[in-house]
Amino acid sequence: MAVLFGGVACLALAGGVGVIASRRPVHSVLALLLVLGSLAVDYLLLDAQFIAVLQLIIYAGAIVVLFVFVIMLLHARSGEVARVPAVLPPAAAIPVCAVFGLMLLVVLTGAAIAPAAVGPAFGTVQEVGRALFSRFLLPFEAASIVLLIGMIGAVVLGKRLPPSPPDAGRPAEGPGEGRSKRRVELR
Amino acid sequence: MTVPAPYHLALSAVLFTLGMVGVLVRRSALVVFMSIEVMLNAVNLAFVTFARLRGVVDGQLLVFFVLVVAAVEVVIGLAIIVDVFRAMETVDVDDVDLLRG
Amino acid sequence: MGPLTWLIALPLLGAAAAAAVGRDRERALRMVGLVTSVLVFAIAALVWGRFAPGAASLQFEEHAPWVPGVGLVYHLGVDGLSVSLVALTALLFPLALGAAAQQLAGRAKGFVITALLLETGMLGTFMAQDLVLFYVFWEGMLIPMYFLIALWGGPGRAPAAMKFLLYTMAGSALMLVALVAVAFAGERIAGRFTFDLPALLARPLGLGGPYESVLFLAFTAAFAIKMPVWPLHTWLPDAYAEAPPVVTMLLASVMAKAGAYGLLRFCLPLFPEAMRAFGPLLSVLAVIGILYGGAIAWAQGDMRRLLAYGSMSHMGFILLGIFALNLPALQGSLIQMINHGISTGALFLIAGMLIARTGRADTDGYGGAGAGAPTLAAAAMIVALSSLALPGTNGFIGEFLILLGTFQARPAAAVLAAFGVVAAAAYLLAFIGRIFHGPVRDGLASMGDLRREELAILVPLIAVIFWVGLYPRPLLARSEATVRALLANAAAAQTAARQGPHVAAGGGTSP
Amino acid sequence: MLIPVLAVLVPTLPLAGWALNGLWGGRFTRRTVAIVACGAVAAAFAAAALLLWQIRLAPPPGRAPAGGPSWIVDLYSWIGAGSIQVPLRLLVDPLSVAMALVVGGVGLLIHVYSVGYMDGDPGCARYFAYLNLFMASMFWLVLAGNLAAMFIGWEGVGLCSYLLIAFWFTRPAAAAAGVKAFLVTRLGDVGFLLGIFVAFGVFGTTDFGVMTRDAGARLALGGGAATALALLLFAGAAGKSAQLPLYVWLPDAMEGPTPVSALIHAATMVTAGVYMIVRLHAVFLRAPAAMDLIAAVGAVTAIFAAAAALVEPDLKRVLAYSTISQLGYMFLAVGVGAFSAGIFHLTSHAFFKALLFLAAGAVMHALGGETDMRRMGGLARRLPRTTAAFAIGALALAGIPPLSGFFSKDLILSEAFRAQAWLWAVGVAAAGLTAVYILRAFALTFLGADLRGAEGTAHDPPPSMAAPMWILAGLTVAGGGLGWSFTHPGILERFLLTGLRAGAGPPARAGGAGEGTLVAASVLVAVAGIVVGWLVYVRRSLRGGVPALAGLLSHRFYIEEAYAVGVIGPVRALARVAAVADRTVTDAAVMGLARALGRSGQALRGLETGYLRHYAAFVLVGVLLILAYWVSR
Repeated sequence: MAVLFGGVACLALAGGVGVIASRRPVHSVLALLLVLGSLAVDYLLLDAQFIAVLQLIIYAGAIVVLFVFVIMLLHARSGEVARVPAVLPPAAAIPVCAVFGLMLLVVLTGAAIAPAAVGPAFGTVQEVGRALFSRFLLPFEAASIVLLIGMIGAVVLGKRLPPSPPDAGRPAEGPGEGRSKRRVELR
Repeated sequence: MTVPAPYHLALSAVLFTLGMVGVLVRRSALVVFMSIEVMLNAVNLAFVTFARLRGVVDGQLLVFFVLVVAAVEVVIGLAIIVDVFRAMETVDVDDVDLLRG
Repeated sequence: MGPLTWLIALPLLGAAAAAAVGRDRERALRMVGLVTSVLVFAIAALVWGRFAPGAASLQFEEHAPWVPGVGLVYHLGVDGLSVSLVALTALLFPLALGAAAQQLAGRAKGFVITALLLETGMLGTFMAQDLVLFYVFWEGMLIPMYFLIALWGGPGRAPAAMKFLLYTMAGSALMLVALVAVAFAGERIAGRFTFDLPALLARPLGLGGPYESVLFLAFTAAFAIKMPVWPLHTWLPDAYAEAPPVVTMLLASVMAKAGAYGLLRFCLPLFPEAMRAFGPLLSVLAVIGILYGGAIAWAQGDMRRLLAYGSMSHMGFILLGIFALNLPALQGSLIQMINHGISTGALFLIAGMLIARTGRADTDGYGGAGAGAPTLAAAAMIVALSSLALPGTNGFIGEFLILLGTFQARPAAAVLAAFGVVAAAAYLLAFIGRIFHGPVRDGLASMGDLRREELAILVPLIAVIFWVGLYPRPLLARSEATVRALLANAAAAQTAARQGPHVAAGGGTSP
Repeated sequence: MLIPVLAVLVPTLPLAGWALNGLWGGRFTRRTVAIVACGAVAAAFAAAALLLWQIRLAPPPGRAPAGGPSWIVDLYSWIGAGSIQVPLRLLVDPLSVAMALVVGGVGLLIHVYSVGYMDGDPGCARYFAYLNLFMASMFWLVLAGNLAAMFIGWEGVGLCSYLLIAFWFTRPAAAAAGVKAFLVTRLGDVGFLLGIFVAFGVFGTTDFGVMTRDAGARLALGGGAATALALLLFAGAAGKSAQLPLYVWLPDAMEGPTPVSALIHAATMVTAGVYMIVRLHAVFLRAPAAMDLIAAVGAVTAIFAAAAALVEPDLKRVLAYSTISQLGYMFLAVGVGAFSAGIFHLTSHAFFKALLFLAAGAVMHALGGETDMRRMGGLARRLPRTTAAFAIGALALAGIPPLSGFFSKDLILSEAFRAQAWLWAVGVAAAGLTAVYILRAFALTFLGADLRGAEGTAHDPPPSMAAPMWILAGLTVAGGGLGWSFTHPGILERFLLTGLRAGAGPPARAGGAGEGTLVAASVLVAVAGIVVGWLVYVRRSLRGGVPALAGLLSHRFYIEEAYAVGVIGPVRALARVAAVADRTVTDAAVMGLARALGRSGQALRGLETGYLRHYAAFVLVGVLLILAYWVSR
C-alpha cells in the first residue's frame, strides 16, 4: 500500500513540475493529465471511490480535452519574450513559494488527527449519492444553475465578434518602443 | 487507511505550491490556467484526506462541488482566452494590460 | 400629519410643483417659490404664536416609526431653542426668493427647486429630535447649498463651493461617528439601542472622562466648522463672497445658526462635563474670532468679504455666550442668533441690491451713494446700527445679555469681547462710509433708489429689528424655560458625574 | 398722576418729531419741517417746565430713599433673563428735571437758531429729524431711571452726534470726523457697559435709587469693586465728554453745522458724563482714589485744552478746546465732591458756550462759512450785535463778575482749594489762560484791520438767529443768580440739594475769611489774563511766548500724531496683516491637507500596473501573511 502511494505521489509531483516547466502547452496538458490520474488513484487509497471515478470522468475526460481543443485552436507558441520584468522573477518566485509550501505543510500536517473508524460503504457511490440528495440537495440544484450559466456564457463569448484590435485607441508608439505588438498569423 | 494522513497532506501542499509557482512565473494564459487546475486538485486531495480522517462523507461532496465549479471555470476561462486571442492575437498575459490604473 | 411635518413637506411639494412648471415661464416659477415659502412662513408663525412660553418640554411633537430595527424614529418637535429659529428660517426664505430677481433671470427653475429643498433641510435640522434624522437634514442642507453656490455664484464659485462642501462634510463625518457612539452609550445605560434624543437624555449617559471629551470634540468640530469658529473658518470668505448675495444671506443667517443650535441641542445635554471642561478653550477661540474677524473685516475691500468676516465676528459672540453656561448668556446667545440672522441677512440683501445696481462688489468703486439713493442709505444705516448693537435695536439685547452672562462667568473674556463691539462699529461704519459717504463717484448719483418691491423686503426686517430691540420679551420668554431646564440638567448631570455615574438615582428630568 | 405722563412725554415728543420729519420730511415744505421740529422741542420743554412746577408742589409719594422727592415711572419690563431684570424706567427728581430744563431750553433756542442757519440747505428735513432724534435721546438719557436705560440715551446721542457731524456726508473730512467721533465715544462706552456689568454684579440691579441707597452697604470704602465701578463709569464719561485720553474727536467734530456744535458739543451731550457722575455720586464717594483721579484728569485737561486753544487758528476749534477745558473744570468739581457746583457750572457753561458758538455761527453765516481767524478781523463795525453777544459770552467764560461764568468757576475753585491746593493752582492757571485765549479769539475776529472789507456783504444775522443769542446772553448774565454763593447756598444748590445731599459730601458753605481772598485771587487772574491778551493781540506790543512752546502747543503736544502713530497705525497694519495671514496661514493649512490627500492618491495609483502576475503576487503576499499569523498564533 505504501509503495503504491509512493508511486502515485511521485507521478503527481512529476506531473506538477511538468505542467509548469514544459515549454510547449501540449506537454503541459499531458502533464496535467498525469497529475489527475495519479490523484484519482490516491482517492481510491482514501476510500473515495465515487470521487475517484468522478475525477477521471470530469477532469481527465472533459476539462483536459477542452484544454487540448483550445491549444489546438490557438497554436500558441510557447516562446514567450520576457519583456516586462515580472514582479517575482522565476529565481525569486521559487524560494518564496518554497517558504509558502513549508508553512502550508506545517499547517496541514499539524491539523492531521487519528483516522476515524469508517464502515465499508464509506466513499461508495450509494452513500455519497444518499448524502448528496438529502443534505446537499439545495447546493446540488445551485450547482446545476451554475453549470447552465457557464454554458450560456461560453456560447455568448464564443459567438460574439471580438472588437477590432484596440491598437487604434493606443497612442502612436515610436518604433522600438518597449512594447511592440507581435503578430501571430493565424494559419 | 494504511498510509498515514500527513503524507497525503504533504503531497497536497507540495502540489499546491507547484501550481502557485506556475501561476506566478509562466506567461502563457493557458499554462496559468492549468496551474490553477493543479492547485484545485491539491485542495481536493486535502478535502478527501480530511473526509477520510473524520469518517464523514461531506468532505467528498465538497470535492464534488469543487469539480462542478472547476468545470464551469475552465469553460468560461478558455472562452475568454479565445476571445482575447482573437482580439489581440496574443495569449501573453503581459500584453493584456488595458485595465492599467 | 402635524404642523411640523407640513413645514417639511410643503417646500418639497413646492419643489415638485416648480419641477412641473416649464423652464421658461419664470414668473410662474417665482410665484410657486414665493407662495410656498409664504405658506411655510404662515405655518411657522402659527407654531411660534401658539407655542406655550412656560413649558420647557417639546411641543407640537410628532412620532412615527422610521427604521425600528436600528432604533431610528421619525421624531419632530419644537422647544424653546428651536421655535424662534424655525420662525426665522421661514421668514427669511420668502424675502430671499423675493430678492433673487437677478438669479431667477436665467435659470429660475433650478434656483426655485434648490432653494425649496434647502428650506426643507434647514427646517428639518431645527425640528429633528432623532440624532440620525438630524444628521440627514444636516447633510440635506449641504447639497442644495453647494449647487446654489456652484451654479449661481461669482467667478471663483466652483472651488469655493467645493471647499465649503468638503470642509463641512469632513466635520459632519466626525459627528456621524460620535452619533453612533452616543447611541451605543445610551444602549448601555437604558438597555435600548435608539437614536431618539429625549430617550437618550432620560437617564444621564454617565460617560465622563476622556471618552466624553472625544465625543464632545467630534460633535463640536462639526458645529464649529459650521458656525464658523476661528481656526476652522477659511471656507467662509470664499463661500460668502462667491455665492450670490441672496444665497449668502441664507448661508449666513440660517446655516451658521445650525452650528450654534447644535451645540445647545446636543453638546450641552449629552456632554455637560466636557462642555464645562472645554469652556475656557472655546471662549478663547470665540474672543479671537470676535477681535480677529472684526479686524480683518475692517481691512477688506470687497463688501461681501467684509460682511463675511463681520458675520464671523458676531458668531464669536454667540459662541462666547454658549460657553459661559449661565442663564443670561444662553438667553443672549439664543436671541443673538435671531438678531444676527435678521441684521446680517438684511446687510447681505443690501449688498446684493448695490451689486445689482452697479455690478461692482469692491467698496473702492463706490462713494457718495447716499446722495443718489437716500432711502437705501437710510435702510443700510439702520441695519448697520442693528448689527453693531446700538441700544434700541435688536443687536444690543443679544450682545448685552451675552456680555453680562460672560462677565459673570469669565470677566476677562467679557472685557476683551466688549472691545469687539468697537471693532463692529469700525468695520460697519467703514462699510457705510466707503459706499454712502464721501465725494459722489461718477455713475452713483444716477443709481436708482429703493424700488417698491425691494422696500417690501427690507421693511419687515427693519420692523423686526426695532420690535425685538424695544420689546424682546416674547422672544426671551419662549426660550427661558427650556434654557433653565437645560442648565439644571447639565448641573444635575455634573453633580451626578462627580459622585460616580451609578449613584445618581433616576437621573435628571427629561428636558 | 400728571408726573408719569409728563415724564414720558418729554422724550417721546421729539421722537415723534423725528419720525414725522424723517419719514415725510421730503414732502413737507421748509416751514412745516421747522414748525414740526421746533414745536416738538418746545412742547417737550413745556412738559419739563410743568414737571418742575409739579415737583415743587406735589409731596413726594413717601420719603424717597435718595433724600429729595423722586418719582419712578416704569414703562415696561425691557430685558429679562432670570435674575437680571431691566425695566425701561424713568426717574423724575430735582436733578433730572434741572438737566431736562437746561437741555430743553438750550435745545429749543438752538432749534430756532437752526431754522435761520440752515434755510439754504436742501437736506434740512434730514437735519431737523436728526436734531429731534438727538433731543429725544438726550431727554431719555437725562430722565433714565437705571444705567441700562441710560445707556440707550447714551449711545443714542453718540449716534446722533455721528449723524450730525457727518451731515454734509459728501465732504470726506466731515464723514471721517463723524466716524472718529462715534468710534472714540464708543471706546468710552465699552467702559460704561462694563461698569453696568459690575453694577449688576454688586447690586443685582442698576437702578439709581437702589445704587444710591445701598452704596454704603454694598461697596467697601475704597474697595476694589467701588474703584473699578467708578473708573469704568468715568471711562464712559471721559469718552462722551472728551476728557484727556479720549478728547481727540471733539475738535474734529466742528466739521458739522455750527448749531450742532453749539447744542451737542457744547451744551448737552458732552455734559452727559458729568450728569452721570453726579447722578451716581453715592457710588463715586465710595471710591476716593477714583475721585482724586477724576479731579486730576479734570484739572490737567482744563489746562491742556486751554493751552491748545491759545494757538488754534480756527474760531470753532478754539471754542471746542474751550469746551474741553471747561468740562475739565466740571470733572474737577465732581472729583472733589462738589457735585452741585459741577451742575451749576454745567448749566452756566451751557448758556455762555452756546452763546459763543451761536455768535461764531453768525460770523460764519455772514462770511460764507469762513472760520479761519487769520482771514478775519474788524467785524465789530459790520456785526455790532454779534460782537456784543460774543463779548458777553467771552467775559462769562473768562470768569469776570457779575456774569454766571465767574460764580460757577469760582465755586469750583474754592471747593478745589479746600480739597488739594495744587488742584486750585492748576485751576487758576487754566482760568488765566482761558481769559487770554478768549480775548485772542475776540480780538482776531472782531477787532483789528477789516481784512475782508472788500466783500462788505457781512451783516448781522436775521432776527430768527439773533433772538436765541440774546436770550442766551440774558441767561448768561442772570445765570449767576442761580448759584449766588457768598453767604447762603444758591437757589440751584438748595434745589438740587434735596436731590443730592442725603448725607453725602461735606456741608455746603464753609464761608469765612479765606473765602474772600480766593474770590479776589480768581478775579485778579481773570483780569490779568485779559490785560495780557490785550497787549499781545491788540496792541501787538508784547511779543510774548517762547517760539518753541508755541510750536509744541500748535501741535497740541503731538498727542494727535502720537495717537495716529501709536494706536491707529498699528491697528490698521495689524488688520491688513491679519487679512493676508488669514488667507495664507490658516487657509494654507486646510488647502495643504487637501493637496496632500491628492498626492497620496496619485502614489497609490502606481500599484495598479495592469499585469496579472503582479496581482497574483499581491495575493500571494496576503496569504503568506495570514499563514504566518496562523502559524505564529
